[in-house]
Amino acid sequence: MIDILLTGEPLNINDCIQKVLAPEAGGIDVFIGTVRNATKGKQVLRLEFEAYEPMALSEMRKIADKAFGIWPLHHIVLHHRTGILAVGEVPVVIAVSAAHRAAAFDACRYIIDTLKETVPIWKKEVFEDGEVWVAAHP
Amino acid sequence: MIDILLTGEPLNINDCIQKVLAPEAGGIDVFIGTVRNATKGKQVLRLEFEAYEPMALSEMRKIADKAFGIWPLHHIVLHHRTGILAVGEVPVVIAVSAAHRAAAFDACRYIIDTLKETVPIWKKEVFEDGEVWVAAHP
Amino acid sequence: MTVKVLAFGIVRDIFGGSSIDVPLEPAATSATLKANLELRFPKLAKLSSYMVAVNNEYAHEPVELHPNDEIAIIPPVSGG
Amino acid sequence: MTVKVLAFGIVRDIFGGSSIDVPLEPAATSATLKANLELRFPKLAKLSSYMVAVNNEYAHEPVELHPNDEIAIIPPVSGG
Repeated sequence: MIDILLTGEPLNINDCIQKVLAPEAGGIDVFIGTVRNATKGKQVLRLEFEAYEPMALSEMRKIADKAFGIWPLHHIVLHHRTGILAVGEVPVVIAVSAAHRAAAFDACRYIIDTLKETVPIWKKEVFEDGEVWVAAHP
Repeated sequence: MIDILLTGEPLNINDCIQKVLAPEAGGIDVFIGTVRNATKGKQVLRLEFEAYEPMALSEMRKIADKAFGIWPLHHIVLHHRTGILAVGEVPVVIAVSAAHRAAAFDACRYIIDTLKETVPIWKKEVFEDGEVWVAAHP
Repeated sequence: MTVKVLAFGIVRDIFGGSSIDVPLEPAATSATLKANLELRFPKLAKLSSYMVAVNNEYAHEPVELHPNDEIAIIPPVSGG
Repeated sequence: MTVKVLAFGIVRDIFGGSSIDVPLEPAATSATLKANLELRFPKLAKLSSYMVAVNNEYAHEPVELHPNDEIAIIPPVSGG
């Protein structure tokens, strides 16, 4: 099962985990991204996430499909949030269940690594004295 | 912060996650072990976990200390359950927070891999027609 | 022909809006579009990188554009 | 001297209880204990492996035993 979500509402971590539970699964790996209070030593006030929604959903699904093609998995949940997030809030939750833990770990890591490379979602870091679109400039 | 627990009560996954959240952390990796319904194609009715408690706690702490020595981490929660567990129940939860995700993934995987090698906890698989201590025989 | 080009993230700031109309010769490609946009918005060429997406797919190679295509400029992504 | 040896998992089944008393010569080591136990419980030698723990530490090398040590036989672990 693949469950993809892009939402302006807070993500429900527990719900993501419940969705990947399966009697055939022995291992679940969950990655939770959280908004850090600082970047390169500078205090972050908040993050603003923006997505090109139809394409982001399509790219998220491609990643999950690809993971299913590589590893023997049971379920993948991939939820990403948009909008304004305060420090400590959760922009992304990825939960993967598999019969054996190695596949769950490898797939979960592949999904977050690939998401950060290909999914059209952007974050702007907002500081006391300005703001910057992350990764936009060399 | 290191939080180690060995308990006969059901593990609280959400509680484990809440404990590792930190404003300085950007990535959390969580491993959840679950009781599978089958092993080598044979239906499992339940698992029975037994621990040599003082030594298990000591070895669990050693693993967490070692992980803190290897990776830049914020918090580690390592909870393991004992007693009789039905299919779908959770024998182990490991949650690790770090500023960057690679450290969280690497440490979480190291902790479960090492736990399975060194921590004196044993499981007995109970089938329709018998039971077996896992890994006891070649 | 004229194509509508969607903008996100820093490209929205560069374009000064969430989309712009771009007049192009018939059978123009995503590569022509990039050249055209970089002339009009020199800041675009200063990004770490950017991609054209056509109908929700990255144009890794130049693809021919049509007036009804959904075209978007994708600056370096930073989700997660 | 006599030492008390704790048993877990399959070793509890082999010993027929959660601990046994083992008479040993003074200054006996964990290696002596293993040899002694394998004579008394041949099934012990048939395990994939097993370790002696003394005062909650694995005896990776033979260590001298004392009457008040907490000694345990650790069959292959299978937690997680």
